[in-house]
Amino acid sequence: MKEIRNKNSTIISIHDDVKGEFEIIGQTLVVKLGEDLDHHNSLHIREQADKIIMNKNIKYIIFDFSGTDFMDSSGIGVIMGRYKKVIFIGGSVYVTGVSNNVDRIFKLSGLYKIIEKYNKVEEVLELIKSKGK
Amino acid sequence: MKEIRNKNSTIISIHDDVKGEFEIIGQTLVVKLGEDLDHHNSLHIREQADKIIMNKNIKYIIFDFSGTDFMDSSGIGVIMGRYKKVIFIGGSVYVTGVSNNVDRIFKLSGLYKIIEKYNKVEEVLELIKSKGK
Amino acid sequence: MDFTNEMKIEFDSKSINESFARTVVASFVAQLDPTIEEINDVKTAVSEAVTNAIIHGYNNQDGKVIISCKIKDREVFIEVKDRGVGIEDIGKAMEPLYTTRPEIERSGMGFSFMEAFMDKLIVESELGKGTTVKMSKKFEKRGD
Amino acid sequence: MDFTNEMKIEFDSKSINESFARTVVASFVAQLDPTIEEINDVKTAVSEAVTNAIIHGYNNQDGKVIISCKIKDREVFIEVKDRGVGIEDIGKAMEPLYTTRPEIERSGMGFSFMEAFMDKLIVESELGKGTTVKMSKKFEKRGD
Ligand SMILES: Nc1ncnc2c1ncn2[C@@H]1O[C@H](COP(=O)(O)OP(=O)(O)O)[C@@H](O)[C@H]1O
Ligand SMILES: Nc1ncnc2c1ncn2[C@@H]1O[C@H](COP(=O)(O)OP(=O)(O)O)[C@@H](O)[C@H]1O
Repeated sequence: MKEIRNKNSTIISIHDDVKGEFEIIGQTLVVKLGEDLDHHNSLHIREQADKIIMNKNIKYIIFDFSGTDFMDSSGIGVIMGRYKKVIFIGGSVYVTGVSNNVDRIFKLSGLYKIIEKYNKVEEVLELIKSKGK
Repeated sequence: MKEIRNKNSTIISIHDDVKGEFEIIGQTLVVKLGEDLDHHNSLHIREQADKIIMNKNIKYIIFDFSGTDFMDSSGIGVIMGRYKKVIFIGGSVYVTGVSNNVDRIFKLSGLYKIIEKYNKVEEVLELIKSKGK
Repeated sequence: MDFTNEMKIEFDSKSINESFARTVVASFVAQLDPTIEEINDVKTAVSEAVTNAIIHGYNNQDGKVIISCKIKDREVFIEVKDRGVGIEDIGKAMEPLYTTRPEIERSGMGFSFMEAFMDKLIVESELGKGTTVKMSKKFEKRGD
Repeated sequence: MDFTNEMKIEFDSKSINESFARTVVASFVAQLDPTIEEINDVKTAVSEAVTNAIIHGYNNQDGKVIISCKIKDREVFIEVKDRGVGIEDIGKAMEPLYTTRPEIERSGMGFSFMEAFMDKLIVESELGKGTTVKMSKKFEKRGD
């Protein structure tokens, strides 16, 4: 695990085995997912995300799928699980950069009823900023 | 099999299953190999190349590996076999666009003792032209 | 011509092999020159069945997962088998959103995804003996 | 930690499965995060052994080729097995440039390539029973 601190954000790279990155910007956690989001990869992402959500007082989560080709129902579990953690404090969960393949899975799962889809992480960050005002 | 006739050359695309292309320019046959040159793919290439060598009075052969990632000892067999067909009529065999991986196989096989390596097909075509004069 | 091709693979019940299993099946069915969507359908279905074998069948303990795959013309038949705990009530297990492991965030969508992405799905299971998931899918004819 | 992982695959003796076999082994050993060169070494060795099983072992007839692959820490053990005709004189067969099939343009370099690209090579064979090629290779430690 590596931690890099920038001016406005902290970037945490997880387990070598799992490609992915966590970035904390104020109360927002951006989870940049790796190529595959399956049961194997979801274990590390879940663990790491929950640590950050707890310790850094996270209210908004953006799952960025722009580098992701493959997701199965384990990915749905990861997103639903994090959703449950932030919804009670009035937070929200967003997904960005969703490929066709991942989009089909989201649609089938009904997940779009509780999370919002955007093209880019930046759009969501703007949106969250405007909410704060 | 598809055949496309241009002003100066004929391009023949082989078996759908095997990516590769044959181009005939005068007495030169350019074999543009597919991603893998293994036993499976070599069968079709051999067959097709020999038909062209016979019918079109081919003297020079250029095997272009610029699209090839993988080759095993079956590839050596294909090149040696074609070499034997043109050497008796004073022809030659060239390889171009050889990747590191394919280069190691050529070195190990000792093939560079009988064939020449160039970067680009065009270089070899120039060379052959200058020989003809 | 009646083209057939078969393979069978057995591997350790380890979550790191989930992506390996998908890749193996995907690269076997690649012979049919499928669309990206067809490949993804098969990968998702295999991933669900293999994950189930590892976490439900073997409860993350040691064991072997076996995949058989048969191509017949443009149809693919896939079996994913474990010799794990088995399923008590298959009908219930296959209900959408039903899961026995909500605490590890299973969504209960595994069987639904297999059904959605494949043409046919049959589940056979015996308590204490193990589970076999049989799936098939016919690929589109490719215009040449 | 003693990490191990095992898989075993059986497939039809068909030349279209040569690239499939390479891909399967390559994607299994990918767990060790090997260099491109290491992956290529393994792919070449597997390709040679599988091709030999198909054309020499089974003489291009029906049969099954079996690959077992075991990862132990950073070492890979690969077995390629056929139940074909077997080899009469293994010593001779392993000589560089020796081939019994020059007419189909075999170069006689298969075993030499397996030896060159892997650390260890053992060939076991019995006439009429079949041939097993055992190879192993230790991968470099990757600096993190
Ligand atoms: N291979 C298996 N062995 C034992 N039980 C299984 C197996 N596959 C599925 N099940 C049971 O069926 C239930 C539903 O499976 P599924 O629809 O894939 O959802 P999930 O995996 O999210 O729980 C599981 O929770 C489990 O109880
Ligand atoms: N699996 C096998 N079954 C039977 N004979 C084999 C097998 N593998 C190799 N041989 C024999 O060993 C010889 C040398 O093999 P190899 O070095 O791979 O060269 P090549 O495949 O080019 O002939 C082959 O020509 C064949 O007679």
